[in-house]
Amino acid sequence: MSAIVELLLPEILLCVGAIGVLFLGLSKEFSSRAVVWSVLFLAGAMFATYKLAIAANGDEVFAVASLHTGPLTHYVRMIAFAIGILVVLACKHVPEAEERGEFFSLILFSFVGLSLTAIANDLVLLFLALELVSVPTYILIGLSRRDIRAQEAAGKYFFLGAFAAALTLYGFSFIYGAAGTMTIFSAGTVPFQQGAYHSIAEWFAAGNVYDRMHDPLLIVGFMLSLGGLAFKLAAVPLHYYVADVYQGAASPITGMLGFVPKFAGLIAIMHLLSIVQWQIADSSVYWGIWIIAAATMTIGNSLAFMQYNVKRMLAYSSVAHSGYLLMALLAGPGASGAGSPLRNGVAAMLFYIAIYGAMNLGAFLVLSWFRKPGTDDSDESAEMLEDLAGAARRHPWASLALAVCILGLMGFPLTGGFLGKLYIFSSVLSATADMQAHQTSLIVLVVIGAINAAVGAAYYLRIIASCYWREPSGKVTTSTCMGLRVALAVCAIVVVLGFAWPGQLIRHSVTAAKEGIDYPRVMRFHTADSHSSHPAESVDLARGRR
Amino acid sequence: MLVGALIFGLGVIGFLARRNMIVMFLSTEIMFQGVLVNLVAMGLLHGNIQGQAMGLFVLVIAAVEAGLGLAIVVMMYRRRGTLDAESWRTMRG
Amino acid sequence: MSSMPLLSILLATPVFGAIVIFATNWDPATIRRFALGMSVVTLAVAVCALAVFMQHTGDLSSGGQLLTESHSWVSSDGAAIPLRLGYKLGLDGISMPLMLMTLLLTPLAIWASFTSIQSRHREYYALMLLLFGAMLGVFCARDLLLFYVCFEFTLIPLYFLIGIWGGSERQKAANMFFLYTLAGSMLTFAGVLYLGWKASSVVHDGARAFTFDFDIIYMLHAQGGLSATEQWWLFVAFFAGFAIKVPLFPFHTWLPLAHVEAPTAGSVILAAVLLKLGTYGFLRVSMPVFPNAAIELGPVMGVLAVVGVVYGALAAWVQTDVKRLVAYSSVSHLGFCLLGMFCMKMAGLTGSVLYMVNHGLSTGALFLIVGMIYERYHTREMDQIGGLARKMPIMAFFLVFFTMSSIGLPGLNGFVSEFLVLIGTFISGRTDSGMAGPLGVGYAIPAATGILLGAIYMLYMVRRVLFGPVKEPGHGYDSSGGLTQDLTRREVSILAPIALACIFLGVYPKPVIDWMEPSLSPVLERVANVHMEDWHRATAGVESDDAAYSALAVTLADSADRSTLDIVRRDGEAAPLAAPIAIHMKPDDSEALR
Amino acid sequence: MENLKTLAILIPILPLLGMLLVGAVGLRFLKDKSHWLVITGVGGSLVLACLILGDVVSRVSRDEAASHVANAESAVGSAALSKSIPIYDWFVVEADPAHGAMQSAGWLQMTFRVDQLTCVMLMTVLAVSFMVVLYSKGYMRDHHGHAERGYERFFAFLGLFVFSMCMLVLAGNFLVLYLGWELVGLSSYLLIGHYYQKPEAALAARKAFIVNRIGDFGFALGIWLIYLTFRTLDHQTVFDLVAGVFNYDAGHNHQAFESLVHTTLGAQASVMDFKVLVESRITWIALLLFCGAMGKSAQFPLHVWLPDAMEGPTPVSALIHAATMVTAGVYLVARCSVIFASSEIAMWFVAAIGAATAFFAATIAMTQFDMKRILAYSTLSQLGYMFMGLGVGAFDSSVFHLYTHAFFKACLFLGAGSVMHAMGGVIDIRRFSGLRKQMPVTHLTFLIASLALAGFPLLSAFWSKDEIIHAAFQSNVPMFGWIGLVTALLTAFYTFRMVAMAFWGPLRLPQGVEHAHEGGIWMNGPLVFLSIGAVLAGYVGVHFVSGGGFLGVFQPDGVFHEFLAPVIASAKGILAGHGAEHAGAAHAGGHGLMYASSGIAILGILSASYLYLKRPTIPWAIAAASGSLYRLVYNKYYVDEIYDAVFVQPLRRMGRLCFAIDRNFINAILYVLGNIPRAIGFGVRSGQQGAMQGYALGMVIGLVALIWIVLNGIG
Repeated sequence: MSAIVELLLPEILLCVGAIGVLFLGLSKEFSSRAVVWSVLFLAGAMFATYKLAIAANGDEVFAVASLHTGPLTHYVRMIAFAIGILVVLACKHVPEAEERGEFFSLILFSFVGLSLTAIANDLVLLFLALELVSVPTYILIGLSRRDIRAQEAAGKYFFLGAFAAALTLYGFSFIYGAAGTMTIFSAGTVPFQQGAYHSIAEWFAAGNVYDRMHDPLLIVGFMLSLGGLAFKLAAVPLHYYVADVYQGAASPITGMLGFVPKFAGLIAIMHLLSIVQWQIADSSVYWGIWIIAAATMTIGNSLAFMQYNVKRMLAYSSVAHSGYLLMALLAGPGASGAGSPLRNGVAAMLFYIAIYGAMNLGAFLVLSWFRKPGTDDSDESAEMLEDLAGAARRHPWASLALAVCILGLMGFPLTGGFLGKLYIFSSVLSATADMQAHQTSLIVLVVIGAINAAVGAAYYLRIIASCYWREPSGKVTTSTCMGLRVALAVCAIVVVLGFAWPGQLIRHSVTAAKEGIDYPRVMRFHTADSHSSHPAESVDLARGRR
Repeated sequence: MLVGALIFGLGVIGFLARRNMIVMFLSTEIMFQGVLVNLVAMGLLHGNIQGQAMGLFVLVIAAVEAGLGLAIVVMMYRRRGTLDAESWRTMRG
Repeated sequence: MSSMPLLSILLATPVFGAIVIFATNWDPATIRRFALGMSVVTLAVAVCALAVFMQHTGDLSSGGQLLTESHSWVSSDGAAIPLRLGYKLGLDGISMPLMLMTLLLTPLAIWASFTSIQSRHREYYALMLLLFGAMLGVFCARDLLLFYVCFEFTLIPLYFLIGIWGGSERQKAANMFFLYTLAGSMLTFAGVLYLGWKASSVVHDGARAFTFDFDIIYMLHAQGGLSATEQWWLFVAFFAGFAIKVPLFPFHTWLPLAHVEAPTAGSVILAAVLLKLGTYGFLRVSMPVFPNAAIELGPVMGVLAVVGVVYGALAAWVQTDVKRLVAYSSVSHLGFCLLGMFCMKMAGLTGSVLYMVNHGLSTGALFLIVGMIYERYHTREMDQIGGLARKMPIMAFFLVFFTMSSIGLPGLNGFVSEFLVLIGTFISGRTDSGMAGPLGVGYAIPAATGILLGAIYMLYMVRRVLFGPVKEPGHGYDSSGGLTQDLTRREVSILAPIALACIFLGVYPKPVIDWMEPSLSPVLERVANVHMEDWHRATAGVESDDAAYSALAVTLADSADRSTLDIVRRDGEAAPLAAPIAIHMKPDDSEALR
Repeated sequence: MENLKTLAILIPILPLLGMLLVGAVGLRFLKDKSHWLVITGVGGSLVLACLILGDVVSRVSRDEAASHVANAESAVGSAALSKSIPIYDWFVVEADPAHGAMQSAGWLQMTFRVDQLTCVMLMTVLAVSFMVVLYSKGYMRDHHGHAERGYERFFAFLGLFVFSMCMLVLAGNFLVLYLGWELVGLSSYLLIGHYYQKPEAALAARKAFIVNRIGDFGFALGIWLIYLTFRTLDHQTVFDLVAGVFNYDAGHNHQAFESLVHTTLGAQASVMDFKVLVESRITWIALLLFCGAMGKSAQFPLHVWLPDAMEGPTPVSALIHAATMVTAGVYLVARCSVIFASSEIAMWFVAAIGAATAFFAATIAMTQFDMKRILAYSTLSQLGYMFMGLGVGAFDSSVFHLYTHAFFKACLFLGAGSVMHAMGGVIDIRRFSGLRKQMPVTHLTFLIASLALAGFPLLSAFWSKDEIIHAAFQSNVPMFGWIGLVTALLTAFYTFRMVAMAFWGPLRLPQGVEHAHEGGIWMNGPLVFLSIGAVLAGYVGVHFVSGGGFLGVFQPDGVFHEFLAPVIASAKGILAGHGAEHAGAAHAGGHGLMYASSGIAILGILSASYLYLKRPTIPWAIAAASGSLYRLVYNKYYVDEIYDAVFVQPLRRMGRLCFAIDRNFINAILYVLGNIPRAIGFGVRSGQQGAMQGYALGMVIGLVALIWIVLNGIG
């Protein structure tokens, strides 16, 4: 039992924190300190993950059938909690006094969900985690602003979210139908009883790749769950909700919305793809993802091109970015498991999602930084392009931060975004070597990506331009919230750091990605003589307990 | 499996056709039931109980959804006075 | 080569200056002085870099690099193919003259903008210094990725320069400029990545690394890394990015717009340096790395360049706005520059590099003068101003001087480069010396009309502005900002150094050419090798029995040096004995020849 | 050899120094003293030119003495002359990539070359320039004697002009020749546009420069073609190669020639192929070079700029359009006599153009009333003469004619200048007459120069013009000779028409001018000197022989011709080779022609003066009668208008078309490209109606489509 607790320490800490904050919310005078507590708990969780990561130093640990940790999970948790702290800091001023407790606990729960998706080794847990991520967000949107649009956004998000959840679940059920077991991977070797496999990966590895891939159940299940997860990513067929929801919610929440479900969706898709050991090259699933990726990029950019409301514009730009991330996933880990994000799609995706999280959050935080007199007395965060007009004149530093984040989103050199795009494009290019059959389609994808980046530049430019050129309209004021200012500064710095000193982040993303590749290691397991005592002990535990 | 698929389909159509929010919510619940049936069927196929275990979890989640969904529907009703989904069209484009 | 990382300091000073200006909020006067000070400091650093460069010119031969520094910026040597993104700087014969031109023009441009810029000094001078740093970065980058990053980074400062301090419809011009160039360079970005990825297949001192280092990429060709079709596609990708930057004929529409709207200093820098990034890119990347494609597409480029020359000249002739006229003249001049580059002859290449420098000087000065007129009369329309020679004799002298330099009057710099380019194109078709380039007499003659047209539209402008009865728009000259009727001492001391440079380059360009030659010859050699192979393939087709002749050919290959090939080919038909022998050159032979 | 080089370098430098000093210093301090600087500069180089002449003459005579046995084979002395003196490496053209290192051959040096032809030209140019500079000190002052506006600027550009003319003449290779060629064009542009306030002056200056530029365009193409064939631009090597090619089959020992070929073209060039190549291209080279000459010396197609160039101040017209610049074309053809001689077609073409221009210009001159325009057309026709001479192979006599023409034409122009000065800027001969009494010195010098121009016997032009006509008769196209004679008649006629109308007859003055006063000493001095030159210059080309010869005393082909002989020896050889019988310029038995031409001259003079003095009405009657013909001639055959319509307007329309294409065509494409994403956006945006059902429907449709695609696998 102690192993499970050890593995789940960060999550447990966070849940306790969330509940604690909930109670804090009840009493008047304590509620103001809710933010401080939630930041504390998040930091604690980060520290726990760090300790776990050091202990595991890079190899696989299977605590119980449905849980596993490894470099990937550590990477995901670290990123999740870091962004979590930023979000919490930024949301200091959003909720009214009385709802503050619930607000922050929901945020914490959502981040717990996110880290659980990484750990999940079992379809059930995976689905639970996904739900845990999205359910709090429904409420958060409703709480974030008092005006009617927030309610409408929450409603829409809920209904469509539920719909998509049902879809994903339906897909999972089919996968279960095909494989016969819920657990994705297992360390065990001996099949439980004849015919039944320990995990889907084992089932997949058992048969030869071709007929496995063309097993009807698997394909339907795969596509359905892919569809459902695409909703989280806001990929094209399911991107409709994005604009309204992002516009409805308060800016910091939208920042979180832009990152948390997307990251969870991506991890889930990674799990699915690693089941089939990334062998999607010769199956039509490849084309499915290819179409989604291409369509998402193009339509996302085109729609964003049309907007004058900055939030809707950034919403559609997040759609476009999901397209880029999907493209990276399509490239897959690269046959030779290359050591650099330039060759390994998954590593590129992990690196880019981290940088994207910071950029997106930064952009939305700047929006919430500029206040304009809202309908009722309380001021509103800037939304339309005119609100930002001439902002640079009086708040040079804030508009500089906005410019940096926007340039990052655009993928301009000297920002992390450039490196991210560089890695994604080059990993797709190097993937052409692995999948000869799809050489032309991959190159076409890169060209589409390049053109989209250029189109993207057009509307991003409009934001910067309005900041720097238009005459200030006079009514723009800035919020006084300290937390927001710190979070904003951190985001901008992360974006610039992404370019100047990406070494560390790359190393982590590469190791995490490498772990993603070796998923189907049903064959490989930890023999008793593996070096450190601790993991051996946990392995016996896993074997023993079955 | 066929039955599960049928129920799921019914839920989807219900979601699309009806404008009343509560009915829409109900149809999502029906979709969940459809999935549940499918899961149990898959479990039978492989003869292990993991299908049903998953089914139980699904029930729990459906309940959570119900609680939350109704709360949101009530909120929207109180705000807008009608249950019609079409009325919520303020944001578009 | 050099102990002290001169080049990094050279790059760092302007950027540092920009940050300092942006951070502090001094009053405009101090900001101006500081900006000028920083640019002069950069010049000083460059001078000692030049000193070091001069000492080592000896080992410049065959494409050697000077003042190189390289530190790894990102390197994760995890799995099989380590990633090594290098930050490598170096100077050679080609980039040194261009560097010097930039270093001369930018301080002058900053100095010239003292009077023309009235608002938001802080951002203005910060952006100018940033632009300065980025330009220097492009010229001394030895790493393809660094080259590309700086190439892209020059866009932002100029976008803001045009956008904020520009003329009437500046936003449209700035947007068009930015997006047009960005769209082009996005394709180049794909090309860069593909090249970087291919470069990892180059075995360089044992290790194979995913890197963008120029030297390794140059080796790529030697090891036959790129197939002809790959080269062709890559050439097209880079062509997209560079052709838009150099306004090659079909892509040039953004230039007049950008120039008319840009502030004086902005358009000086835009004309003098930014246009050269494109041609420099062609020379540094497209030619050496994809020689097959360069030869194959030579005629196409030739046609585009010639059309550009004639088109630019004609369009310039009908302009009423002086700045737009000069802008179109740069379209025409850069057509020349590209023509020289693609005639694959030493004369042509030297001519085109010299052309870049000369055009920068003369057009830069012309823009400065137009700016000065604009500061006084606030109009650029030729029909509103006339007969200024009487009122502004000194300005008249400088305007005539630089017009003559840009027309290509002998004794001034324009002539030297124009003559070299045209003679290079002229003899490009000849095979007896080295190898035949793709362009021939057919390209030289229409291009030569360019000189003629050049004279026509330039003198048309000079006559309209300087001579004839005196015409001044309504209120006479506005003497705000201490501007006197004719050029103030400051303005004269801005134009004088450029004039001196023009004269020096015109009368005695030898030292500059000495630098260039050793760096250009490897480029030519690489193209020459390719040509040899094509030529064999052509003649090889003629051979009947392959085995017999190849034995004979091998012996011949070792003994013959390049020049006898012609004899063999020409006399081949006449003398019955010498069966049409083709000299079989295996790739390693070209190594021996180098 | 050494002092020759220093002298050669100093000659151009002195006027350049003068110009720079005036430019820098003149504006502030020297105000109206700046002319001294330029005078000293030009004077200094004149002295140096004399020194060089002396040196060259002594060198040639020494060879005669040393090798009087061999026939005129130039020994060490004058051979050294033909070598070009390298000054410094200018820039590189050819470096064979294979060898990497830069062979010196690839470098184009700035070289000078001093030989007989250069000395003659230097003397002419510098002498006339000196006179003009002195004259313009007086001329450029307004009524009450102090300097006009832009006085120092005028002298600075004069200095520049002399410098560029010297560079042109001293050039050792085609590149430096081209340098001088363009600089002369520039200085003429600046000088013509001196009175830049007047719009016509600015237009004329621009026209001059552009027409010159057209000529230079042809000239440049010629140079590149030369480089393409010979891979060197050095005069001497090119001439030796051409001579070698055309004498090759003449059985000479051609070791020297082959070694030369190998040195220039590299060891591997096969001589046979080179010969074929040169023969095919020589005509093209000659024609292109001649195109440059036409541009500069204003021959038929490109002559339009010369009459308009009269807008410039008169000393400028005198200097540039009489003596020096226009003769550059003649000098070029004379210098490259070898190239021209070796292609029949080119020779014929040169002669034809020369003759046509001579006749055509003479007819126009007859109908003009502006004194300077008449002189301009007379220059045109005299130049036509010179080119006709060159065309028929009489190189030395045409240079001789150039030499003599410089003196009397400059004198005529300066005379016209002083008349203009006196008449307060009026130059139309219909508005004044009878200045004989008021301006005796001007009248006298003007009369002498006109007599020389008309070809009055014993005066300088008579000898040179006669030699050309004689050579024309000898050449295989006698028709040139007849044209020459007729033009001589016309020349005599219009010259004295002008003199009669301006100087003789009753005294009439234009309004606002009380009396015509003579120019100061500064103006009359040069006039007198030039008129003396006009008389005596001829005798250089004649040697006295007792018995026989014209008037029993004179024999053509004098000292001047021997002096030039070595320069054009090879050309003469080739011509002889081609079977053209006219070897020498003139020889015994040509006296009949001399008598005939002097008769014609006198006839022309008498008829003009008679018509215009006694019966001024008759010319008007003839003019009225000839009606349309007169109008055609009077309007200069509408050449300007034709050019404008044929060249200028279409180009401008094309320019506008290009700009139009630029503005809307290409920008339109960009606009469309830019808006594609917007279009897609519109399409998709329709799906965003905000209702949940709509979204859900969209999602379901999307998903179903996706699964359907994946299932039946389009991959």
